[in-house]
Amino acid sequence: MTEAILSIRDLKTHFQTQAAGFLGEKKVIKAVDGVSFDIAPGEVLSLVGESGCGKSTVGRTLTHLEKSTAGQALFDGQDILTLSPAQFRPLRRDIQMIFQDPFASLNPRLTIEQTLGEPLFIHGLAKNWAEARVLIAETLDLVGMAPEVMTRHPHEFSGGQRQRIGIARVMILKPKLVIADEAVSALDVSIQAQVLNLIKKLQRDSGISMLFISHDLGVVRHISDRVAVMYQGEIVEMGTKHEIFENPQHAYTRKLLSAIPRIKTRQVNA
Amino acid sequence: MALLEVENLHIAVSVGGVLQPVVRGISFTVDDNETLGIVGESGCGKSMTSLAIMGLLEGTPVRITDGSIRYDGTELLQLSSKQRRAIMGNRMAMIFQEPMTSLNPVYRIGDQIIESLRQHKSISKKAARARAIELLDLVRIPNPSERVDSFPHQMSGGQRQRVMIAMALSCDPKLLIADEPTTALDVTVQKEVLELMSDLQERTGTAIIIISHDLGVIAETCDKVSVMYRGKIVEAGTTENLFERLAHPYTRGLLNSIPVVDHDVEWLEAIPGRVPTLGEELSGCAFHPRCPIATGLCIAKTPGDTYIAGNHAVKCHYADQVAS
Amino acid sequence: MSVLKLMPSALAGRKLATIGFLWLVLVLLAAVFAGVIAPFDPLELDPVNRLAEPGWPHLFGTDHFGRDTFSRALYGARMTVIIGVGSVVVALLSGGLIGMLSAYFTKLGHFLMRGVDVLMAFPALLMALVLITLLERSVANTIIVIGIVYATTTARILYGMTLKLKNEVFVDAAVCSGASHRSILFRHILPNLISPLLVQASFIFAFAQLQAAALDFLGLGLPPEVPSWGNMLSEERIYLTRAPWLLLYPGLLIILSVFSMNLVGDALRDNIDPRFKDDISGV
Amino acid sequence: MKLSRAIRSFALATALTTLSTSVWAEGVLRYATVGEPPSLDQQVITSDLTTTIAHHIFEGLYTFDASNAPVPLLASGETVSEDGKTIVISLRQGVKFHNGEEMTSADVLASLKRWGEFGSRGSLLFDHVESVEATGDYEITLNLKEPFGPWKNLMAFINGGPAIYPASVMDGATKEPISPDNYIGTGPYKFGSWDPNRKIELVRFDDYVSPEGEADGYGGKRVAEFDALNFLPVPDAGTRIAGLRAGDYDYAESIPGDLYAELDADENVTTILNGGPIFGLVFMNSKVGPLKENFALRRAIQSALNKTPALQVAIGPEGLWRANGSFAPEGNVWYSESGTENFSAGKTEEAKSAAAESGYNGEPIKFMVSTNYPFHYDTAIVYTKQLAQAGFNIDLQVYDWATLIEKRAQPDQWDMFFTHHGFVPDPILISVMNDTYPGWWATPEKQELKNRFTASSDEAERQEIWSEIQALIYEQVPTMKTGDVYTYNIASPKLQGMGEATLIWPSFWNVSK
Amino acid sequence: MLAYTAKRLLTLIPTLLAASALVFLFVHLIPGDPASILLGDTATAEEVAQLTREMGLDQPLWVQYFVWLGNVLQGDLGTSVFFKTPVLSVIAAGAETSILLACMTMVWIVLIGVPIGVLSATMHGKWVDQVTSGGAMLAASIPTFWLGLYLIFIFSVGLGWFPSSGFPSLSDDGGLANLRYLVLPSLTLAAPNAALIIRLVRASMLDVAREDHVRTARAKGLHPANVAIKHVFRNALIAVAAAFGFTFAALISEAVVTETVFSLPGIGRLVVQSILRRDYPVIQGVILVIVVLYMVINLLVDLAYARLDPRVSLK
Repeated sequence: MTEAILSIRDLKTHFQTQAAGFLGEKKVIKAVDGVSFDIAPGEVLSLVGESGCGKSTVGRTLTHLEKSTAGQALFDGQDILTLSPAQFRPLRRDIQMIFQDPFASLNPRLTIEQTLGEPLFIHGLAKNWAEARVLIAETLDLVGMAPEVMTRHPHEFSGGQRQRIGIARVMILKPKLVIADEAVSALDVSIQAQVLNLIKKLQRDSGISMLFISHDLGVVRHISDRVAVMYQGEIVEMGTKHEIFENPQHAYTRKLLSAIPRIKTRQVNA
Repeated sequence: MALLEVENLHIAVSVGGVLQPVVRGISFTVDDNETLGIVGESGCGKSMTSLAIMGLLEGTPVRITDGSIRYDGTELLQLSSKQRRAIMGNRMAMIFQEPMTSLNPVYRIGDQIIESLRQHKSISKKAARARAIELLDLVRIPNPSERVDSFPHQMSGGQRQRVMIAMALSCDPKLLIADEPTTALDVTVQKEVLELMSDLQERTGTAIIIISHDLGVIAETCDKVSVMYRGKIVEAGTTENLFERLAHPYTRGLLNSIPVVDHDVEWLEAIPGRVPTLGEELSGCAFHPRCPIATGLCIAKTPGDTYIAGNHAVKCHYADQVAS
Repeated sequence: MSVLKLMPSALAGRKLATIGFLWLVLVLLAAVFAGVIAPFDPLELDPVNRLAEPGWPHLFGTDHFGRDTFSRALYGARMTVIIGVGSVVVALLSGGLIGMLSAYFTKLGHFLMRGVDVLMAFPALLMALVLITLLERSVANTIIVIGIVYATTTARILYGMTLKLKNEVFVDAAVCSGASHRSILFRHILPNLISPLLVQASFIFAFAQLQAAALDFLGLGLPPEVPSWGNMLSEERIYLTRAPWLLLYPGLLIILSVFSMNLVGDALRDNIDPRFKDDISGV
Repeated sequence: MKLSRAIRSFALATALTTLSTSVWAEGVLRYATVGEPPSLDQQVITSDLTTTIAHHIFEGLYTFDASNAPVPLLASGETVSEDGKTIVISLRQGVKFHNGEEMTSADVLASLKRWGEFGSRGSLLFDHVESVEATGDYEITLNLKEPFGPWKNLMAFINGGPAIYPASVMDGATKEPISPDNYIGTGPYKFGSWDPNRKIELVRFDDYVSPEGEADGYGGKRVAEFDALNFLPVPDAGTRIAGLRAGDYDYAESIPGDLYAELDADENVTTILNGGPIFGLVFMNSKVGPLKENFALRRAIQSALNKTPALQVAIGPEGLWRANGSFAPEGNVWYSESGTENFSAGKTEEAKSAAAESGYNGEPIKFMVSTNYPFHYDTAIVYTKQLAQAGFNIDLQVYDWATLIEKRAQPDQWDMFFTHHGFVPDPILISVMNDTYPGWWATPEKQELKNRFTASSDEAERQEIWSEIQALIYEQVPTMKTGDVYTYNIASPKLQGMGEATLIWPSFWNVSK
Repeated sequence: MLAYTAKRLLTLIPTLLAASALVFLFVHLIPGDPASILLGDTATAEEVAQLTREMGLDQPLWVQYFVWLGNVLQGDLGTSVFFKTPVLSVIAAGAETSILLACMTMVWIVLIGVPIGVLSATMHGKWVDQVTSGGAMLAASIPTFWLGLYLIFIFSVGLGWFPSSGFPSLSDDGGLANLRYLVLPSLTLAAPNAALIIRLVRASMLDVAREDHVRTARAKGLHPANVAIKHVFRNALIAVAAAFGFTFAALISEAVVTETVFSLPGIGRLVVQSILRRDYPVIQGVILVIVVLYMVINLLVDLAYARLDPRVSLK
């Protein structure tokens, strides 16, 4: 295996619940409790598991949306967990995140142009709006949208379109690593397929590494190179897609796989 | 005569004083001991249909504009609200999508089951409580005599959905409507709940309508399937027949869109375009803008039912082509 | 932009609220053009014509100084607007900033919000009385005192609203884009607060009028020589039987204006992002 | 059926309430006051409200009859030596304090001593007293430094005056008012309770020993007819009136003049005028500021004012005020017209030029007024208008009373302030005569006249000197009188024995209902 | 629950300390002093200074504060400058009126506000709802003193149904019947507050009515009235309970205006009068007591939450 672009060792993220009053007792929730994995350049690793298993927290910790409690996360050889917010900011260009809910992840008060332009200016990829618009138009084209949509607000788009815009916001920075947190879960099946295809295509074309977080085993099988199954804050099984889906070792993985309802039908798309 | 007969049902929602059609004339029947699955994407009108059958549209901006719903031969749409309430929760019961919020958080679950029981049966409090414990046991809640005094927030989502089922079954209904009963649950829990429902059906012979967006859930649990698109049933038949020969381009596209766990697919065959919005007017077959085989005929003419095999009905001008 | 768009859609189909809005426009016009419309100098004394009944030329009669009540009422509209706008500005600026910063910077917020808690514990009107006695009666001080009273509730409300917004996914997305604190606060969070703030402002405006009138009544509000509706009521209240019009007109003006503002606020609230409905106090 | 039961219980409740109203209201006088007095200690507190309540509890050696002449109360008589420097006062025997002890010269001596040292008006007399001693169980002797005319008036004026307390209460008493458990006097009513904010209750003193003779003013026989007097603070004038009309009070004080005609015509209300008028005073600062020694400027200000419109606005009906420049009302022995031609000139133009001549060039003149008394404020508003018309730059500063009192003690804070003065039977009691009163008027001309005025005990001579002082006041203008105001109170017509008018403070002995 | 209460009470201490220091500072910064007010118009500066010294008011402010604080910690709020009696008893005298007035007002609010609010919510959108919620908003827009003046004019002077002003203690002659003195003031106070409760009950019920569990209740075939009361109102009560608590606390302090109009010997007017006569210990005492009351009510509201809403656990 080639040198990993991201290498996680024994990552722990614990939360303290704030009880009422300053004398209230605090409770610790071990959302992520000792997780290790590597992602190679151009590889898609999926984190799969049921709600509350801590898979989303892993992604949020890696983007500094949550604070890690312990462990190491080497990105390009640098431990990103110990960086201050200011030190981490330039790295955000390389580590981008796609969020689950396309309705909530776009600021309703900003136009598409403003939303997509903001990261360009923050990271100095455009000096003025003329430059920015060229890049925005290119990226919109990449996700299959016309450049005319730039002046519109998010509420004028359907869920699928919004998720495309969300993906555009990520792709416009040409990141090295994308963390996709339930990126297609909120979409209707017919739209989900479009977006999944788009993500897969973009990933292939630009060789981006991806951490794909999902509860949907079908989606995971479709997009991943390797799969890690999480249960109660820990990875219980990790392997290539085929190892996991065709020869699961861990009892929990088997239970998961057997729980999925199947459709007995002719192979319509074969 | 089937237990439930829905005929030419039209439902519209009032938006700023204007009625926008949501369900555009659907018909189906359900019989004792039978499970009907209604499947479709968001906005297709499947939930409205379930609320209309149950009689829960009162006080909402949604109106039934035409059609008939007959339960055991009785026309429900002509009953007084008092007569309607005598059926609701009694001979006909419903469980909902959100087990987290569908139970009243301030009452113990036992009391909520007892309330349902005593609403329709003259039964002492003590007997009702005993029955509630029995029901909890039936839906496989461990320690039912203790859990009967739990509050909803003290239970997991799966357990709450079981409580909902227990409550729905409390008066031995002949029809159970389950609106997205497992959507909010994890797959492992979903499996248990679905198994529970079919076990209970075997025991009681209740007719069940399951509403879901998940083709897999429907395929695995139902005897009959109706596929809805934009307020119409575009394809209906027994599960066996229907999945044997998918005859509507929409159903076919839907199935192809789903990534499966059992084998690899390089690229998903997605349905292009998007689900039409509420107010959008479309002529002919509503699916034509997204349909790979649409022709001028599809734009011009609304397709009627084409029967493929037995009860397998399809609303597509080219159903025979698609099916073969 | 969104503010201006809000009004017509909020008023659509609400007759009472529309009448209320028109009344407020009238009050605003009276406030702006009081100097032009008023037939008399509101401060001009005329002992000979004191306590004159409503009629010509004194439409609303005269008070015990012989001052023209109609002219004073027009200038009172000006005070109404000044007090209302002033209190809203003080409350929203101070309370709003505290609430927003507290929610965003949790450590600072823990400290600041405890301070707000302390202030909340104080009985509002009594505190206003102590403060106004301390600061002396003036228009500015009345505004400050009323503004502070509502600043605490505004801080609480904005604290809650900002906390909700802070947990919105689009804020996470902005953080992931590398946006700075300032940009997140003022570019991503604040614009989403504008319409709930507008609703809150309308309620503060309405209740500030009642608070100001109460302070005037207790003799601890605006300086007595200032023609405000509250002062007019307060100064002439013993004439309830002798010259009933002196109480009736300013009283009705206050009620109408507060009622109108409440109606408009209510209409706005019904039109606002449901996320914030519970937060806005209406008090 | 349910309804009828509701009606029955409502009727029962109504019956109960009406029943209880009549029971408790019978022997009690309910007096609505403007507020609460600072204390009932008569010696140190000069508030009118204090006296209104406290002169039912405490008595002095002398009091005033209906003609405002001093007559004995606790004294039985006195002898004054030829040179006028030794006064021997004999006391009535058998007079009981409310604590049951008999009043003797020891009590009187202790009371006079405390009053002389700490009493509000004590120094006015005791500056002239060499010594005071008890010369017998029922005899007290005053040795004066020089003959001092107003001694008896000062002894009779109970407001801030020498009320007689038991010696035990006076022991250690200072400037600080005595506490309520020491409210022990000799009056027809004794102190009952002070329920803060709610009421002060006086109850009949059954062992009261009344002076002899027909009731005459405050003099003569005193009989406590009520079981109790309740003084209830009702600060809002409208509420006082409404309460009296609704039958909740028997007597309400300080009623706005504008309502006089309406109330006088109301047969459910009796109006009672106060005999002695009060008057507003605008003091000028003799210590600091533009008015300090510029008497010409002061006179210019004085001549700019027309007092009548202010009285019309502040008081209302004609009968309740007089544009009277004399410091004593017409008919009073101290009435004098000297200097009063300048009282209310209202000469705007002359004032303007006079001010210019005096060197005034428009510097601001700070004029302080309080809103606690509506007539102060109303008058000040009119004056400010008039002065502005005459070219004066008046900076009207409106405060609450407590702030004004503090500010006026600081000479650099003000140039003029507004206050009012109660009726006094002797001009020596007028505040402007006090050199240390804010304004600090103490010119040599005043000193000279004041010394002559106090030294004389000849009534005619004193009246003559007073009229010279009044002329000097109009010339140096340490203060400007605003005119006489006849305040009035209202009472329930059920009250018997109130008389037509009040002498100075309302009194409720010999009154019943 | 007990442990929680104790803990909560402990957390009050810093708040109280901050509040007391703030009050002390504000009150003493007000111009004017009690000595000159006591002595009146004729007093000289020397006399005022002398009395100020005798009352200990010439000490540096911080010394006075710590002396006062020390006494407060021993349960002694000091002595009223004006009444010469312990501040605590002065407050207690006012508290009777204030608490009775607040209680009676709460009775009106509950009797009038809650049923109308429920009615308004269940008739949502119908004319009954429009009239009641419009009426409620109108009632909340009336200045209380204006309403009070007219109520006295109509019901006391005109009709003679109720006394106009004042309030003899319940321990005075008349006993419980003295409560009739509070009828008009409590109605005056109730008007705007009941209006707010109506709006709150209505809004909370409409919110709850949208919740999923209400649909469940309706699906059981329950009678709409049963759904409205047992499921909607019961849950809406959680939001309304807090409003009851804080309204009660506010009624005690915010009744100043009403107490002035009706000359009630309550705490609000006591503060206004004490401010006017600069009776520092009383002002400090009252505000401190009200702050404590507010916090206790805050605590009670939280305890009520725990009773009304099983999801809330107190630890």
